[in-house]
Order: sequence, then C-alpha cells, then structure tokens
Amino acid sequence: MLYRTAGQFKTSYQADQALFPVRQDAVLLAIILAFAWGGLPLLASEFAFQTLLIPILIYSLAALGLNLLTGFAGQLSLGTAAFMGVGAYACYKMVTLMPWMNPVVAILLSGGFSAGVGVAFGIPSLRIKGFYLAIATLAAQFFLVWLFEKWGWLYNYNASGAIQVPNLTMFGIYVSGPQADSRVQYYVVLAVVMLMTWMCINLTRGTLGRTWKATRDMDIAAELIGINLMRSKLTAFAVSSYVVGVAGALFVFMWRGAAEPNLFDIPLSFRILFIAIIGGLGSVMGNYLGAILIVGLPVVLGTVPEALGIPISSATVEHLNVMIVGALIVFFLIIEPHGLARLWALIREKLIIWPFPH
Amino acid sequence: MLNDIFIKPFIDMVEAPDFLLQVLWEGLVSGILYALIALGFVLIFRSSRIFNFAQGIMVVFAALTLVGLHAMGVPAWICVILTLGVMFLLAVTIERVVLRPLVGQPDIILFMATIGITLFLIGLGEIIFGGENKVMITEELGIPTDSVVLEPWGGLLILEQKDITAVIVAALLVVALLLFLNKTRMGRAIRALGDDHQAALSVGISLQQIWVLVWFIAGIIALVTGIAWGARAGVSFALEVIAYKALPVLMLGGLESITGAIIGGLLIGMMEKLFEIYWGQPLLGGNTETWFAFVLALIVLLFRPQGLFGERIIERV
Amino acid sequence: MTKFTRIAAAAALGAMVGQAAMAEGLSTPNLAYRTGPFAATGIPLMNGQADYMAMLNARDGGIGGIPIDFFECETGYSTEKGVECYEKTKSNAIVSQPWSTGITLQVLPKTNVDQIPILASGYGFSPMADGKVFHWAFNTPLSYWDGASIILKYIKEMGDLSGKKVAFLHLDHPFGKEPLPYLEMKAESEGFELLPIPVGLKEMQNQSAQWLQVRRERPDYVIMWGWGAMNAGAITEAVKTKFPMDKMLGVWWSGHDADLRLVGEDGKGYKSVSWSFPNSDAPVMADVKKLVVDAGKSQTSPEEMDGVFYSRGLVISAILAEGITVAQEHAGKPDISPADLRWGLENLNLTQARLDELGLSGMVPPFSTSCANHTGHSGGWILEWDGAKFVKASDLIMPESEAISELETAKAREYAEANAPWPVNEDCQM
Amino acid sequence: MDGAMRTYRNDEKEGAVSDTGYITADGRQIGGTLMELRNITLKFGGVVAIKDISFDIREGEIRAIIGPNGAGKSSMLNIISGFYTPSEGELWYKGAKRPPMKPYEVARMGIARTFQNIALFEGMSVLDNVMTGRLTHMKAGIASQALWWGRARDEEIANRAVVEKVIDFLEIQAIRKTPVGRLPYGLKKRVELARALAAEPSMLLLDEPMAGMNVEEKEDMSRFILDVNDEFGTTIVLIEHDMGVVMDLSDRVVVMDYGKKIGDGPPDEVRNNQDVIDAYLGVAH
Repeated sequence: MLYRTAGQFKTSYQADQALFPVRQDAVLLAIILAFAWGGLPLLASEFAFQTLLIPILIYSLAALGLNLLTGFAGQLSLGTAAFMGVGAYACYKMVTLMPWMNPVVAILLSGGFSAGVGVAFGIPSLRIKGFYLAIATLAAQFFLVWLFEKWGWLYNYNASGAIQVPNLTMFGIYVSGPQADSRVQYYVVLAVVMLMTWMCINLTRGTLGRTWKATRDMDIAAELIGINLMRSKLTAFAVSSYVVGVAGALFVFMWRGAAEPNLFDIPLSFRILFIAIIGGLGSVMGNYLGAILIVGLPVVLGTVPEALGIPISSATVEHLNVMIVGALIVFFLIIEPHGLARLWALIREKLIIWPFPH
Repeated sequence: MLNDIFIKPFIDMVEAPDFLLQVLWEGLVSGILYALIALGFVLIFRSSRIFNFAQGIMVVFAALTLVGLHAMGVPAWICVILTLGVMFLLAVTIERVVLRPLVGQPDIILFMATIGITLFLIGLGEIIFGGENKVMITEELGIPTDSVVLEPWGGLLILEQKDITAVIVAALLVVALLLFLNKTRMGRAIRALGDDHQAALSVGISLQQIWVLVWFIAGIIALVTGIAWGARAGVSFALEVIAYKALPVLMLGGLESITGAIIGGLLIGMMEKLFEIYWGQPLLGGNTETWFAFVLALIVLLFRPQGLFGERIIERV
Repeated sequence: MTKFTRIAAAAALGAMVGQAAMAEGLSTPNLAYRTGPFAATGIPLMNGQADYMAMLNARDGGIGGIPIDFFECETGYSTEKGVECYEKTKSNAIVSQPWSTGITLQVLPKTNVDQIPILASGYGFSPMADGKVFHWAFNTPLSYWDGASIILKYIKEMGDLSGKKVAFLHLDHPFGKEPLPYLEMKAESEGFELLPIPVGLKEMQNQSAQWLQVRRERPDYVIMWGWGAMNAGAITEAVKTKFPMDKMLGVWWSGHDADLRLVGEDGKGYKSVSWSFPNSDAPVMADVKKLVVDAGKSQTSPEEMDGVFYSRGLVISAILAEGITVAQEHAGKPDISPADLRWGLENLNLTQARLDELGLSGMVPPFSTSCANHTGHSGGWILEWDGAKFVKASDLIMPESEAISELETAKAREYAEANAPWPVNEDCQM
Repeated sequence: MDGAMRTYRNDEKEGAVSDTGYITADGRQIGGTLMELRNITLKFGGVVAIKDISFDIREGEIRAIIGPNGAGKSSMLNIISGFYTPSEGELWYKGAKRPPMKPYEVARMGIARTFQNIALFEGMSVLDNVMTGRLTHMKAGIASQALWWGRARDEEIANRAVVEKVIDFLEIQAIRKTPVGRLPYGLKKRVELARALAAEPSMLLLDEPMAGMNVEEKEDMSRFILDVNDEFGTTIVLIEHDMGVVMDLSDRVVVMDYGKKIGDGPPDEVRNNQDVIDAYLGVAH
C-alpha cells in the first residue's frame, strides 16, 4: 500500500517529466537525504567516516561518471582510474600554483582537465568498437599512470613522487589536508556528489541522454536518424571524464590526503567498473547501491571474524575477502545481470501493485 | 632533438649489432609469452564470445599448483599431470558454475564474470599456496638452465637455454594446437563454433563439452606459459600483470585469429623492447614498456579498425 | 612446512592474536602484508615481529607487567588498504607501524592530529629524522639516506668514485625514489655519474629492458633499491647478463636470503647494507625458539629464522619494546599513552651493554635517539652473499652525518612549509 | 486502394529535371522533382551492387522500389539516406547536387527512414524512442541541459507536444512508457514509423515496412502510410516485397534486378513490362 501510485495523475508534460513522478520516490529520497545530512554525521564514528561514508560517496560518483560512458553511451572503458588521476593532479597543481583558490572551486574545475584528456582518448572510439575500444582505453590507463610518474612538474618534483594534499580552508574552516575534520570533509563531499548527481540525472533524461542511449543501443540507426556519432561519443567521454575527474580530485583531497601514481592504476579502474556493473549499467541510483556493496562489504567482512571471536589471521581474512568479492560478482551477475538497480526496480514494481497482484 | 629521435637510435643499432640482436632476442622471448597468453584468449573468445580476463590468473594458478605439488614431494612429471588434472577440474567448474547460468548474457556481463573468477582465484591461490615468491622447478622438469654465449661480430650474445626451450615448446604447442583444430572432429567443432553454433552442434558434440574442452586447452596453454615465465622470473602473483600485455596483442592480431595472436605477440614483444632501449630510456626516462604496446595497437587500429589480420567489415542495416 | 600445518599454524597464531585482542594490553597494531607481490619479503619480517612480542608475553608476561596486544592488519602493501588499517586500528593504539613508505607518507600528516607515534624502522621518509618537524614519526635506526651514504662509503674504500658511473636500479615507487635527493647531491660533490634506472611495479619480474640498459651503459656499480619480487628479478637478470656480482650493492630490503637462494652460487659476491644481522646464538633467539616456535605459536620455519629478514623483524619489535620500557619508566606506570611512547622512542639509549642485556648481541648496532634525532643513525654493516647465506663483509660503517642532517633539515622544512600549518616541536632544544 | 487509376504524366526523358508535376487519379497534385539520382553505381570491392541507375522522386508522391532478393533495393535506400556513398553518379536533392555527406547530415536535411530489421533503441521506452526522432530539432546547450533550465526545459516540453501528436496519430498512446524491448513485432514497426515521423521529414524512406506482418497489420500499416502522405504531404519512398501492397499504395514504381533498373513507371505499366515479369518468374538472363 505504501507504494500505491493510483490517484497520482499528471496534467501536463512538465509534471510528467518531473524528477519523481511517483510521490513515494520523492518521500523516500527526502528521508535518505535528511539522514545523510543530519542523522549519519551524528551517529558515525571517525572510522565510519573514513572507511565507509566518504569513500562510498566518492566511489559512487566515480562509478556514475563511468556509467555515463559505459552504461548510457555504451562505450566500455577500463581507464577510469587514470582519469581520476588527471582530476587529482590537476587539482593539486591548481591549489599549489594558486593557493588563494577556493578548494571546492578547484575540485570542480579540475574535472575540466580530465574532460579534455578524456576527449583526446575518446577519439579512437569513433573507429574502434566493443572490446577493442576497451583495450584502447587501457592505453590511456597505462600511459597516464606512466606520465604521473615521469612528469615531475605534476607533483612539484617531490622526492617521493607522491602528492601531499595541503591544508586548505574555506570560510576559515579546514576542508582538506591533515588538519581537516572528517565531518567537514564528509559534508563537502556530500554536497559536491549531490550536485553532480542532480546534473547527471538531468543530462541523462534529456536530449543528451537520449542521444547517448541511442548511440549505445544501435549506433548505425542512431546515425541514420540524425545523431552525429562523433559528437555523441565525444560528449559522453567529456562529461564522463569530467565527473570522474571531480571524483578523482575528491578522492585525493577529501579522503586520501596523499597519492602516488600507482594509486590510479588498473585495480582502481576495475573496482569502479565493478561498482557500476553490480549497481546496474544505465542507472544512476545503481552506482550508490554498488558502492555500498563493493566498498562496504570488505570493511564489514573484515570486522566479522573478530566480532564473532573466530580465530583467523588478518591475511587470511584479506584473502577470503578477495575470494568473496570475486564470488559475489559472479553471483550477482547470475541472479541479476542488470544490477542492483534493476533488483530495486523489480521490488518497487511489486510494491506498487502490492497487496493486489493484478 | 630530431637527431636523437630519427638518427641516433639507428646509428646505435648499427654500431653494436650484437646488442641489437640481444634486444631483439629478449623481445622475441617476451613476445612468445605474450602470444601464448593471447592464444588462450583467442581460443575462448572464438568458441564462446567470452573475453576471458582470467587467462592471466590461470597462468599463475597453474604454475603455483605445479610448484606447490612439487613442494609436497611429488615427482616433477607427476606434478605436471596432476596440474593438468587441476586445470581440467577448473574448466569443468567454471563451465558449470559460471558459464552455464550466464549463457546468452551480453558480452560485458561475461567479461565481468571472468574478472570475478580472477579475484576468486587470486584469493584462493593465496590461501592455498601463500603469497611469497616461489622458484619454478626448472631443472626438475629437465629444462636446461645454462646459457649459450655467442660472439657475433666479435660482440656478445647471451641466449639462455631455458628461453630457447620456451621458444621451442611454444612453437610445438602452437603446431599441435593448429593440428588439433584443423584435423580432429573436436577441433573443427571448436572452429565452427566461432561462425555458427548450429553447424558446430550438428557434429554431435554438446556446447557444454566444447566449452569445457576449450577452457581446458586454455588451461594447458596457461601451464606452459607459467612454466616458461616462471623459469625466467619465479612464480608469484605479480605474474598476473603480464597477462595485460596480451591485450594489445589481441587488438593487433584480432580477437579471433590464431595467426594474429602469434604474429602480434612476437611483433609487440620485439617492438616494445626496441622502443624502450633505443627511444624510451634515452629520451623518455624509461619504463615505456607499460604503455608502448597499447599505444602502438591503438595507432594501428585507428588506421585499420579490423586489426592487422581481420577482414574488413561491411556494415549493413 | 606443508600447507596444512601452515594453515593450522596460522589459525593458532590467529587464536592467540584474537585472544590478545580481547585481553587487556598495550595495543600495538602492525600494518602487515602477507599478501600481494611483496608478500615474499613481508612474511619473514612480520613473523619476526610477531614472534618477539609473543616471546615477551610468554616469558615476562608482556612489558612492565602488562601484556602486549600485538596484532596485524593486512594491507597487501596497498596504500589504500594501509590507510584503512591505520584508521581501523588507531582508536586505542599506542603506536602505528605502517610498513610501507607509501602508507607512511599518507599517515604522516594524520599523526600530528591523532597524536600517535609512527614507528617506521628502516623505511619511510628520510627527513623524519628531524624530530623537531616530525614530532610523531620515527625511522630508527637508519634512514635510506644513511643507507645510501654507507654504500657510497664502502664503494669509495675500493677506489675513487669520481669519473665512475653508478647505476641506481630502483622500484618506481616512493620507496625506491627516497634516496634520490641524497645520491644526486653526492653525484655532484663526488663527481660520479648517477644513472637512475626505474623498475615499474609491473616490470618487477621482467627486468630485461633495465638490464639491457645496464649492459649498454656499462656502469661500474649497480646500487639497488628493490623490494618484493623485484629483488629476485634483478638478481637473476644480473646473473644472466654476467654483471659482476661484487659490483652490485643493495639496500637492506634487497638483502633477502630467499631471493639470493634462487641463484645460489651465481649470486656470490652480491652485497647489501644492513642494520641488522641474524645471530642464531643470541639468547633472544633461544627464548623465541623455546617459548614461541616450539610451542607452535609461530608461522615461521627454521630456515626462515636463520635469515636476515626474520631477525630484522625481531629487532624492530625489540626497538618498539625498548621504547615501551623507557616510556613506562618515565611515566611511572605500565599502562602508557601514545604520548608516553613518543617520549620513550625519543629517549632510546640502546648501548652495547643494553643490547647484550636484552639478548640481542650482534643483531643490531647500538644507537640512541633524542627529540631532535628520531633516527639514531646507528650505522650498518655490509653483508655479502657467500653462495648459501649472508655474511658480514665489513665492520660497522657510519653514515656521513653532517651532509645528511643538513639535507634532512632542509627537506623537513620544505615539507612543513608545503603542509602548513604544520606544528613544529619548539620545546626541543637539541 | 486505387493507385492503379492514377494518371501518369511524367516526361520519359531520363536525367531531365522537370518542374511540371502530375495529378493522380484521386486528384492529388504531385509536385516537381524532390530528388533525382543520376547514373548511380555502387561497388563493394569488386562486387557491383548497383549499376548505373537513374530515377527521380517527386514531391508528395509515394515511390516504390521493388525487385527480387539481392536486387540492390536496400543499397539504393542506403545511398539515399547517406549510409553508402555511391562509387559513381550524382544525387540531386531539392534542386542542388548533394555532396557526399554523413548519414546524420542527410537526416538533418529532412530525410527520415525506417529499417528492414527493426532498429529501435531497445533500452529505451516508446516515448524516448520517438523523442529521439526530434533530436535534430533540439539545440539546447549542455549547461542548460545539466541544470534543466531555460532552453533545454522549454524544448523538452515543446517537442514532447509534437511527439504526443505523432503518438496519437499512430495510435500508440497506451504503450507510451513501455520499454520497446517488450513490444510485439507489429507494434515495434509502428514505433519505428513514429520515430521517423517525429522528425517531420520532407522525405520518408520505408525499408520493407510490412515485412513479417499479418494481413491485418499490413492493412493498418498501409492506412498509416497513406494517411501520412495525405495529411502531411510527406514524400515516401518504400521498398516492399508484397507486390499487391506496392501496386495499391504507390504512385510510381522502380523495378530493380541484379543491380540494374529494368522498369520505371506507374504500377500498371510496370506490371505489364516483360523484363519485370521475367525477373519475377526467374527467367535466366
């Protein structure tokens, strides 16, 4: 009965195109947001902020960026982490060259650099398709990580080759660097992620989203009905890389505090791909569900043996963790290849007609 | 600058031809291993349209099993047979547990599933065998470990006997594989599967059997690769990253061409070594081997989207 | 040891650790890595560390009457996991042992806020020696710059350095790049040509390109900053390309018995600098064997116990234990706080007499720390592979402190400026 | 349907651009030349798919291309829609020679099409599929779209109104929000037509619009095609196998066989052409 949609009629196209045509969705989201802004920060410990809340939000955003490209525009990419790296290094250069810059502005601008690099590496997509393109994105992955290592200017010639996030303030409060409070960082991340998500939803439900989806579903037909495939693919690379770049800047500035080049290597790319796929390709919400599972699960699993008093070494826990994540990926792909988002959609459909199945 | 790019490297090559040969030999040996891994990919892709990311970890798993069994006191050659058994069991398990329920899903889903398999095998391997570096049982398997020192043009060329063995074994393996694919009923069924499921099934072999067989062959290739590479640098999970190198090989050679995999592998192995030694190290600070193969493949594909050995595709609506 | 007994042993150790975690005690987490590409070098170290603490618990009931809650959090040498482990274990920890230069660099700024000392024995960021800037970080007893200095000194004993070509084969990772500033400085002052050859994380096992470069460049010496699978890769390639082994010298992390055993006789003459040395006859080894290994509480093997890395792990725990002892005396209570431990680690005075008393004779050179000197600069030995094991090939060599401490101060200041506002220890007058 | 009774007054001279129209039997005025194909040849490697074909398409008419399998009909349609570039020959559109261009540019010149094997966007709803037909009319910038503000929002509402009209016209209101993947074949064909119509094209290419349909569905589709032609004056070029339907619907017919044109004219004339009869009866050449 909770999800009854009967009696909610639309009287204009505008109302029908609203973000949440079903009232209950809006209510549910309002509850979640209220919890995210008000409830969680009160309840969560430092450990929860650092290992769950902040990373889940950032990983969700990165997965969302990847999902725009792979799930919406149909271009499989294995180079997400490298584009996060571009965002992170761009942000680092900006705040060290221009220390007066507002950190949030710097983070939002840094996505622009990764968008540019994304377009450059997106050009092959005009001629290469499918797995060939996926391998081609690995060229970006490996080349960029190599560049992060070799181009001293990027990390201000630090001896260690790593970048250290400086202490940055906004309105007199530390938002990044070791002095920043986790809670403050959480709020900054939450605000940026919400803003980006809202814009991504708008893009995917409008003209651009339809262009991308048409390109994904049948590129030849798309071109024949008037879609410029080059523009469609390159905007997908640009917007996706922008979002991924912002996620990368958040990743380093709001969470990790420092980064070395190999942080942006292929395991991170795969991790984000897992999130996008387990969450559901072509879905916005799925990225959040996927991130909760992929980021949250190992943390939870890591505390289980200790909580239960099971005698098992931390290395074995780690190995079991890797095995369980691997098995879970296969498991979820088998039970619902379209991801957690589809699973939720099915549950929701059931709820709408519940308790009368017809 | 132009001199450093276009002239000096070639002068260096001519001035020290023995060193050039050494570079090419090293490239060739790496190339053989890339080609072997790529071959595993191609076989599986042709028969089931699965882009098997797990090929790399299968190499590690096979090598670890071999070494691990030997450490328990099993004689070397029995270890090989037992390892083959393990690889067969692995093929059966993968087919039963992963592939069968996922039949007909989009390519990307199957691809992800193989990444899932990879993670699972990494975890399992570390629990069973431990994460430390191990020594390949090279001598126990009868592989010579000396090196052949030649002196062409009064220079120095060092060829390791185990590398020579690897090259010969790889060549034999490829020949055997080609014979199998072309001359036997099973082999023809596998080849036909790439083109037409119905035709393949009409031979009277079930799809499941073919998949198990193909994954098992990929397992055999993995074992050979594991022995050859392990003999060079020890057996550990770091081996898995070498499997990435097979991917540009596939781009160049095409996902479905066996010849493409072999020629592409050798080509990439030698090109990346040449580039690293004559251009990468002097001009770019080295370590270009991590990306050179990918960028090379990318550039080739921009001009020939079908790869070096693929046929041009005429698009239809 | 077969895999089954190993799993059983792991379970047993886990049981002990698990019980210890519930028991009262001084929480001393170790961010260990027994997995991943660096596991091979990590495992003996972690075993040595764990076994020493287990021995203290078994023999003395801990330190100062309070048991040591020594437990591991697995990082796999991944910086990301390491930071997660740091956050997870820091709540009532009195120390953090990050075990990777990458992790150290990341948790370093956090320790100022969390006020937990980092013990990074023989690794981490060399300028951490400057205790005025790096309040909470300790890299006893030798820093990487010290190590590089000792190697250069040793080479100089064999002949003048000027005009020579020295290849620096290093892991392309914060750890491998650490000694570069010092080596570059020395190359200028001594007049030798420094040729850095990076080995990417993906190329550790396949260094043919790097060794082709060595062959082409014909350096007089190869200094190696390798770790994990890179060591074995480099040494096998060196043997293959017939590089003279006695011209190849590694940092202490490149002197792992198991890596050299791969090449056996062919590796004869290979050298590595070290601030620790296995001494099977040391009393402490007997205690460990009797109370921990024979009691089935260890994951180690007899072969590993005789190795350089196991004993180094043991020494690191001994340094930590000594820090705790000093802190307990100073605080006047056994249940010390992280700040107390910091005081303890700043006031280590491990004289030869004290080392003998601890049963560590010959396993580590004597050294002492102060609030300004967080390293101790103990000096180190050059070890040489004799075909079957490492033997001492030199007396204790001291690093050239002056040049290093200048560089340390400069780089520490640079770091503090880049991370402003960075608290500096004004109280420290030394 | 009485197409056979339409009178035919085109001058027979090939290649001539004529502005004089003709009046069909049911009284519709057919305009001047909209498109003219001159000596079109198409080769794939060594294979000649189309050989030296010329014909014209006039404003407001229903022009059919027929021929046995492999005659090159679809290739001809693909040339018109820009998917293939002819190896030789010229293509004149609205009085100007059309340079080689990308398919999407052709679409933007007002040429829309449907496909032989349905080419809908399976991952989208019916509404979104039809909305893609309007993409050539939407110009809002990316920032406006991201913020769902200003031009993007206005366009979305205005174009939705156009699309709803098409949806009403083709009577697919009930399935508006259904993912097209779930629709039966006949409805998919109709959605595809809706998508093409939503573009408000001046020329509509239909590639076997009735293939695989039952009699009832064919009747519906025929009615829609005639209605489109009638109500919007859209020029229609169609390929169809069902001779009965073709003869009933079209004003003029081009007959192809083995890449060559063997007949061109009103249905009645073509029906009695000896070459056409031979081709369809399979007489050897």
